[in-house]
Amino acid sequence: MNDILSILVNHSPALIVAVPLFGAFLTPLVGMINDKLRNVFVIFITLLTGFFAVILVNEVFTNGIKTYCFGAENPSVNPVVRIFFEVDGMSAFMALIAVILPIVAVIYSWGFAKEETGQSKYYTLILLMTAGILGMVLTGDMFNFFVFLEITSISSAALVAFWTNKKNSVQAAFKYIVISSIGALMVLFAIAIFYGQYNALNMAVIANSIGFGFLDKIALVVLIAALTMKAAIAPMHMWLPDAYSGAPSPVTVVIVGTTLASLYGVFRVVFTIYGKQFLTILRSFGDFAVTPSLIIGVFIVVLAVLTMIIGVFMALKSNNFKRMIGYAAVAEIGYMILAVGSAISTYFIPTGTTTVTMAEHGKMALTGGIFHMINDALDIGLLFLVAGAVYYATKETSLNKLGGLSRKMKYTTVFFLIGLFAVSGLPPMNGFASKLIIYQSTYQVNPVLAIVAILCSIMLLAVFVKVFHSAFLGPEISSIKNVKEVPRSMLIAMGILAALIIFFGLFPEFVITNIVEPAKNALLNSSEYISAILGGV
Amino acid sequence: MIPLANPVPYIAVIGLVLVGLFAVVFKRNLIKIVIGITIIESGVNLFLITLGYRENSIAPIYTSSPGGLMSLPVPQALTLTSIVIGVAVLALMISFIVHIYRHYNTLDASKIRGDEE
Amino acid sequence: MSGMSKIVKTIASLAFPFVMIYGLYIIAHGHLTPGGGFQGGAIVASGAAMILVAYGSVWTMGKVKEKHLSTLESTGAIVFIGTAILGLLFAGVFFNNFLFDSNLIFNIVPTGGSTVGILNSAGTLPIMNFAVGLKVVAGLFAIVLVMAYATTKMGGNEK
Amino acid sequence: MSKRNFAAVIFFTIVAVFLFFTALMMHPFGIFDDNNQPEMDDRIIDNSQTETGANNAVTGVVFDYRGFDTLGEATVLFTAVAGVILVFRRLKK
Repeated sequence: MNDILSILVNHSPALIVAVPLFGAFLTPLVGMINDKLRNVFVIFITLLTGFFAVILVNEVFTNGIKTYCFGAENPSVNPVVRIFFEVDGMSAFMALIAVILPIVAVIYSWGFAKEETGQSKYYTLILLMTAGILGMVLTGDMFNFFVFLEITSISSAALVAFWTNKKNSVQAAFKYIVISSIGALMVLFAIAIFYGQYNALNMAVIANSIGFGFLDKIALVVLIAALTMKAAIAPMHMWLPDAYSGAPSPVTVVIVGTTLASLYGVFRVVFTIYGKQFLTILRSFGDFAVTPSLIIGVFIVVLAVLTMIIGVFMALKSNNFKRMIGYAAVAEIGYMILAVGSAISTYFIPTGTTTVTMAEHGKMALTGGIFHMINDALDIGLLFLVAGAVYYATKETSLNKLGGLSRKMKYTTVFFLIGLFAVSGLPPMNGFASKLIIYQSTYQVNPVLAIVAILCSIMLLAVFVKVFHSAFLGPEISSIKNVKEVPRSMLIAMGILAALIIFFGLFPEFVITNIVEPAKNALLNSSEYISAILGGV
Repeated sequence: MIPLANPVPYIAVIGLVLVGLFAVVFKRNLIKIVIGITIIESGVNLFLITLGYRENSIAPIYTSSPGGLMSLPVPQALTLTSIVIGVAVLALMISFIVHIYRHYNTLDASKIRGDEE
Repeated sequence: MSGMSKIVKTIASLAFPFVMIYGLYIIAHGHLTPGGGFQGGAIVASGAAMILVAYGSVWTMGKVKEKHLSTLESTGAIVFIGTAILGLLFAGVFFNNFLFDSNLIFNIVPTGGSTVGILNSAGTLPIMNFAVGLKVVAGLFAIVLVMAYATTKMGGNEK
Repeated sequence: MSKRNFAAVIFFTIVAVFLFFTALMMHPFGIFDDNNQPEMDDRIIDNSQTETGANNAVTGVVFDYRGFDTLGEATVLFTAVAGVILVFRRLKK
């Protein structure tokens, strides 16, 4: 028994991607036999993926970075010719997010998509999307990252257009695939530059030999531009509310994962690949040294503030339930990169020019930012599932046509309240835990940032209180008189997310020490990432 | 010192990318935007293949090869992958365009807006 | 599209076997000469697309259902990933070339340098080539067929 | 409208200039000098016959050394086919 388990642990990086892929290839065949069997099969596949993710994450958090080479037991490492998966704390953290969301989405879809045609392809694409996200976050090879990026963007674009009879869905899907294919081509361009210079595709090898010449700067700019485009950071955030609101709700939940995976790509590029170059002093004015980390950090912070403000104001203006949550999702992404940007600009400063406390604040900001990633996935996911439930029951998403739902849909109302508290950062929910850390640490970096962040949170609260008031309270609207509570599977899916939200809110310390801290340490320690491949561990 | 030895292939690559980018940024017809993306993709593929060339080399295939230096195989493999990915993206984009035309009766990007309801 | 003239139909059906054989040759010799599963698959699929253009999508849809193509494609993909998983079972590493150096099929190791090339070599590579070829044929043809059929059936403006 | 066009022209020009300099800074076309040897590719060329059994080094790379990429690529095609069939499906049962 122990033998089998250790074999599974050893091969978990490969199996965690192979299982959803295999399931996706098999789903159309199973779907020809029986619909119910197919649904059970898909849920089984997602749960199996979750199982592998758990044993992999457990292994990584106890024994450090795990590498897996495809195709050979004793691969040559000098030079690296084969594809490696390299799972460090950050990848493991992202893998956890990437397996929770599809499980919820698939359970929810059982009830939600019952009436639709083309369900086999729908489930196939959800599984492919899962595999793509997992591949993106686990891989240690640049080109492999590009391939999985394309898998996620193609499958999510196809699913955004699931309701082809709706104008909004189709045009959102087109916008989304244009943005993501241009982004992917930019990533490929940067990969070609790396390949031409270092004759390597492995991230650790590139990170080891990277300099900071003109071509490296171009590659950095291209990579950051491409991945921020895919992560919906302002000014390229416009596709996100469209795509999020156009897609069926369970699909949106998984697309949140793809957005976070692109954000992970930004972190991987900035922290790991260019990590060695952070402290090169480009120019110094007396005591003050300009380093790449400072420039990148300030740049990201500016984008973050822009993203938050745009997201919140557009959410205030909007009058559609799902679009509103979409804009709130944009604002939430702003919080994450605000924290990470301030971490980059303060933590990596050459010794002598800074105090130790500043670096500590940077570290804390990074903790908050990473913790907020998983919280954002859960909060926004829950809100979208609630919006999907409302749509399922009433066939409406416009707030003008909704009202008095709280009497008919008790459970959904409770879940909405939980999501509302979480997304606007009120205690006892998880959003409070991570946002508090972000406020505290960014206040030390620059008080203005913290004030903007708090104001945005308050406005988010206002936005969702408005939704609560107009959709769930108030008089019943005659057109939606005979509304019923949604099917049980949808309630279970929302319940899973709500339970996780409350758990994370009640025991933030537990989550931070067990999941977030390893991820943060992995990001800050790029030399470990390099030596796991090159240095014989 | 900028190494100026024969950058013509790279300049051709940049030319292709810029032509594609021009179409994407300035054209309004959706089909033209898609054509632009395809041209950018060809540019990037050409970039990869260009990186794999070695002077006086033969194709990296041993079957009845005359012997001698071989050009680099990895960029060719990468290009192959990227071409197939390009086909896949193109197919999906075209099918979206078919649906967009059914809904809006136009392909002008400035007239295609989602409703804000 | 209700198909083209009789001349086009005749020529297309005459040319189709040759295109098919050429594509199969490209797939089968993928590990020896330029080409492989993708390229050969694309050739066969374009031959099938030629038939589609000549006879029209409605006729073709009557002969080949997209369900069958979907099954075929899934089969190709499963064979491909299955070969990779067999590598895990037999040799202990995902994607291992386990047939190479074994005493089964495709097991001849060429001596280094310029050789004539032996078809029975390269381990799992020919199997993967065929799997990918099957997948590409079914996939590309399914895309073309579905698009052609949908646009003829529903016309331009119908919602 | 013209303001937007103006911004686009500026953006396009900046990109063009930077890309042009990128082209000039790449290593010389087709020439690999001593400190710029393609180690990874040379290793593949030298060993692909004995390690994979394939005479065609490119196929060796595609299906053996970088076989996982090819799985991803096949998956991309599978995804696109599934997407196209999904988009053109009948909406009513």
